[in-house]
Amino acid sequence: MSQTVTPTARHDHAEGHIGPRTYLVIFGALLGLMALTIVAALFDLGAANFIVAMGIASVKMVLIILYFMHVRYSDKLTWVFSVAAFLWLLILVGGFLNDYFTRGLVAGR
Amino acid sequence: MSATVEEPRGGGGDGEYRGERKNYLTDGYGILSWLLTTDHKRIGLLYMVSITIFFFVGGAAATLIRLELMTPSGDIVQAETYNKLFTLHGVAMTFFFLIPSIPAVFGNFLVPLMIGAKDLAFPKLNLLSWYLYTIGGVLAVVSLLLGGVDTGWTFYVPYSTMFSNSAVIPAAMGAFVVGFSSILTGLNFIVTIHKMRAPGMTWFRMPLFIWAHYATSLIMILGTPVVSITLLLLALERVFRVGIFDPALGGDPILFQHLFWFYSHPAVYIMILPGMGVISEIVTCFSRRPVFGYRFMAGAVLAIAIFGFVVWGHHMFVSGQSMYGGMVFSFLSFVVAIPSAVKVFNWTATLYKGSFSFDTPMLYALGFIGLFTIGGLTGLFLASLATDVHMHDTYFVVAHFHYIMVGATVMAYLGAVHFWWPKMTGKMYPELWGKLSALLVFVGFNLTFFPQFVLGYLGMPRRYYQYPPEFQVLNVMSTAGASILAVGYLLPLIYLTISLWFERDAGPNPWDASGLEWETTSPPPKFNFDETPVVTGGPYVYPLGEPEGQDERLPVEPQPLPAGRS
Amino acid sequence: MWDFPLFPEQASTLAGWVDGVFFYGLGISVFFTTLICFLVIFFAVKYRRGSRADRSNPVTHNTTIEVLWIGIPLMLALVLFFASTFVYYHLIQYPADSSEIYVLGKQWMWEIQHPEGRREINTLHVAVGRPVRLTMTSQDVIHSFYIPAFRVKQDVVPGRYTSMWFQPTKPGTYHLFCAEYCGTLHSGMIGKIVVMEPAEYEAWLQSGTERESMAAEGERLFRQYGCSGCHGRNASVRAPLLDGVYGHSVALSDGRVVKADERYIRDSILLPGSQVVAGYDPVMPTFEGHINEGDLLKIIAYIKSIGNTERAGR
Amino acid sequence: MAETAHATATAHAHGGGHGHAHDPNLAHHFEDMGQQRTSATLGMWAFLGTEVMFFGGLIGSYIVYRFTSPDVFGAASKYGLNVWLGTINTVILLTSSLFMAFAVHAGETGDRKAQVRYLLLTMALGTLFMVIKGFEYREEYHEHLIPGPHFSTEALHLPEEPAPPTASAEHAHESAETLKTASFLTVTPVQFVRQRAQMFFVFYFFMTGLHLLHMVIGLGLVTWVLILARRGRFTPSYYTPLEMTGLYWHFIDIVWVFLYPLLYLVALHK
Repeated sequence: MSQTVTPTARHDHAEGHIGPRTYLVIFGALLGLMALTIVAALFDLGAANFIVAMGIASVKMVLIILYFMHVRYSDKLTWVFSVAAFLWLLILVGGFLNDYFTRGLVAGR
Repeated sequence: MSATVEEPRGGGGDGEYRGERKNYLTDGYGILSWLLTTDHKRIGLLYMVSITIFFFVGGAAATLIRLELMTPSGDIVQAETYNKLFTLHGVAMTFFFLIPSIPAVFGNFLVPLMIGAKDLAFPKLNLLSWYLYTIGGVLAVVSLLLGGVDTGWTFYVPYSTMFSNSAVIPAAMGAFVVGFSSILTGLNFIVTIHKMRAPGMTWFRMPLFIWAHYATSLIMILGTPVVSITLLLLALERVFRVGIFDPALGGDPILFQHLFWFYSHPAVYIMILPGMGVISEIVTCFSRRPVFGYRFMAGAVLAIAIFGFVVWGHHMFVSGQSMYGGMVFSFLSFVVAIPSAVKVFNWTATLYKGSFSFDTPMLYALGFIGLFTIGGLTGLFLASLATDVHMHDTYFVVAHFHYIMVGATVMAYLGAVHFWWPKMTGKMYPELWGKLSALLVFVGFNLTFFPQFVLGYLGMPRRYYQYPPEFQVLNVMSTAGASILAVGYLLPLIYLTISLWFERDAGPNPWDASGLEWETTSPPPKFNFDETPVVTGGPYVYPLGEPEGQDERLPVEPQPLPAGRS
Repeated sequence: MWDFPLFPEQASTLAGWVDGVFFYGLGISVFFTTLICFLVIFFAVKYRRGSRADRSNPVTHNTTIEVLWIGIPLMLALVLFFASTFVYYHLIQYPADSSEIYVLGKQWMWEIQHPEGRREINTLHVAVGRPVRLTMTSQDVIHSFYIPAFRVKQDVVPGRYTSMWFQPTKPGTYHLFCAEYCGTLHSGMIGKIVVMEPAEYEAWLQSGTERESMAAEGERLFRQYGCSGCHGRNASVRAPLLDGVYGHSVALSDGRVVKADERYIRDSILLPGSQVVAGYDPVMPTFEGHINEGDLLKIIAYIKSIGNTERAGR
Repeated sequence: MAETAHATATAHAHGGGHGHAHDPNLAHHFEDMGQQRTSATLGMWAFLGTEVMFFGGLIGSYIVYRFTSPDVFGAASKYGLNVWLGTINTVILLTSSLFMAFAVHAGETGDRKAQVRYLLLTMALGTLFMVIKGFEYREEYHEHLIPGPHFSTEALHLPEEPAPPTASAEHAHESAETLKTASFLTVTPVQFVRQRAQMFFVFYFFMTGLHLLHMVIGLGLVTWVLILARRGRFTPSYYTPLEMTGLYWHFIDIVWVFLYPLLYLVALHK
């Protein structure tokens, strides 16, 4: 854990600096991924459509978090907190689908 | 806590006040100094006053309910009034007393003190949290004045959206707003505990009180938003008759239960975890021994917080949830029971080879351990599928969660009030009265709620205004217990208020307890410590046994223990 | 003096199993509670301040004992889990030969319909030794059909069918409660389950003279709502005859061929425009909102009952 | 709203630094600027965690209903929503995120004029996003797609009677799913389809409405930070309010990144 007693941590992502050029590269990637998700939606993959769309959206999210939100070079704590909420979202959705997908399997239950 | 805090140099500190140093109570006068304070200690006291009001509002409703249930047929109130009473009891107690009780009062007051910080990370947010609590409280009172809400504190759809013609919206919005107050409190604690610990205080040198509040804050910020969106959807559906829950609109009422219990089960861990933190402090202090298995206790607290999020389905075994869904939730519910068991065993092991003095806080703590064990073990029946089919929505469930919430959390809260009263007010409480109230609460509680276990297995459903005559004897016993319990709760209100004026002054450390909060004066100065303390050892420095955190490899040379510590 | 019960009756095949799981759990609880309370009191007395007990080298952490008191409770808990889930599985799986009874929960009463036509309010007569399966739905809010003596309970959710089953083993009268809060008279929504000998039960079923079977009652409603005006044998309006329709395939005007099952009849009553029989014009008015749930079931039962007469062409 | 107060309170935490504080922006209860900044960042991330769970409840419910009536949601999305406007909005929001990143970068380097320029650009794009959203809502209003008494489904070419399982293989698995759920319900499949179509629009208006509300709060924050930037309050050692507003803005963008495929791309292939 970051020790508060050490001298003021100079800008904590001094070692890896994100310049405007990186932002443009990431921006391009985001637009590309958006195009990809539209193209992917044109094919009828059944239930997989949803998984592919969410996968691409998650990649876009990770890019935004890492580079636009400077988590790439910040301390471990920020990593944990930026990931934790999305894990809890999976718990929520997992619990729902665990009930809804197995509803019809046993008559009347 | 062995910490090097030199005696404050003469007049160097803040100005003198009537011959003794100014403290947070005397550092500003007038109503505005209280209503606009950003001092975490004052906000703690503001919360104490507000939740005590709601405790007695809920308590009054409970008294009326117990009186009504003395007779099989409804005699004192009509059916819908009874429904409004148990809903008021539920909403007032869970949202407005149990969830904020220990975190908002003692967490606010003690977290900065115990980790050697001057204040919480976001003081203004802390004040906003109290104002949000007050606004939520006003909304709840408005719903009471508009005729009360009769949906039960769970607001189940479609009754709450389409069929109840009581003041559901103000109550739901009150719970919505008070949810944000709890989010802000959790946010403050997490950042403070991570970033503002005193030099030398590594994670394994923090008191378990801080671990408990850290775990509680995790639940607060990850669970509460889900109930906020659920209450918003409920209000949308009730007002605009358009929504996603009501079957007449193609929705599924069981989805509301999923969303509601996703928060409300972790919420019961919000209610119990801070109590566990308090008990670890009290038990170690009064048995003069460090806690047994510190790291397992800290790990158990986090395990409860995290596992608490995957078990909510055990509230819905008979609600139409699929069989396989039920089995998964049942298995996970058994796993979440284990950390609580570990904590109880560790507290009991802490008592081994201790040296006890049975002051009021210790009586409350020992009561907590006994009653929490019964509460926890009866939870096993409700986590197992076959028995839950029989016992769901009966008085067995009522007895189970009252053993945890009233038997454990309220006793821990009262223990904390007595334990830190000298630190907060600088005054001692009358010991004899304290012991009497602890005894009354213990006896009254057991007489009230143990018969309800038997009633539950007999099949008496909850929220019943009338019941078959053969259940009457057990209900009369329960009401008798409730009257003793009521006296047990009124006593502390009286003698603690009186103690503010007529009791003797308590020194900085009346219990000779170990902890940073006991290193400063009581009541503490505005910024807690004159010099930020440097922590050199483990959390529970007591004569009988050597605390675990002592062998930390930090290169800080061991400080000689300040003289005079027994 | 001791006139109040402390333990519920066991009146169904699975009640004993559920009580078995309960007693196993009770055993664990009593053991651990007495262990903890005894230790707390024993330590409190032995090590009270000033007592000359031996307090040399007190231990503050011991990983092996920690692992022990994580493992053992976990084992005990898992045994309880498997036992309980095994019993739960049997609580859910209804035997094939169980007789079916319809239950309609509505605000503050239970409407129970036997397929043989008997209808009851807040009481359910069943024969001892015969498995019974309840198919339940609610007309307004969530209720919960709960019979403590049989250890069974199932929420009755509006908008869908839920079901439960039991097999009574002891004749007698048992409590029926509504266990899910459903409004003002939630505590009034109670009733009786009367378990009778099979012979007695058959007599009771037939004795309901004025209670003709569901189909007969359906026929009365068939005339009352004016269906016979068009679908009757000597009707003036040109509409499809319903004799011998149920169970057979029907050609629709848009070329599709569908089987005339319960759903088809129900849709034809509530939304006739959506499936018009080939060769007829869509003149039938919708009955949505005019016929309640109970009557609809009876009319369907009636059309089912005339389904097996030979097709009278029109 | 709590969010505004939160971010402003974090930024106002600097209060009057008295006594030993050397930097005027250091709050009294923090040891040094590093601690204050990391505390503010952690506080913001924890707050964004609550926002994720806030939207999460909604998205979880939407996913449940989408899987239990896939073809109805597919038709409602394909015929009810305008995919092009949705796509343009996504591009706008991604670009505004880019400009916000430049603004925060300008904050790091202390380039005051660049901060003001990029913040203005971000606000402009944010407002444009809301204007386009307004047009979409107007379009849906005219097609009577707003849930309520006037909701009508003829614009949606809904599968009138979900083809029974024997229907063509292409739709078999989806309509079977709907039928399985419908057969559970005591409501007729026809009613069920109409109700679920209306529910799609309940989700659509609630989710995009909530997103717009957060957008308005975000624009409010950007305006406030713009005023501070114009007064030159941000130095390379203290630009926390700007960074917090940036984090919040990027979060709003992430929410839209998920809403766009969830709502607009449900059944583009149909």
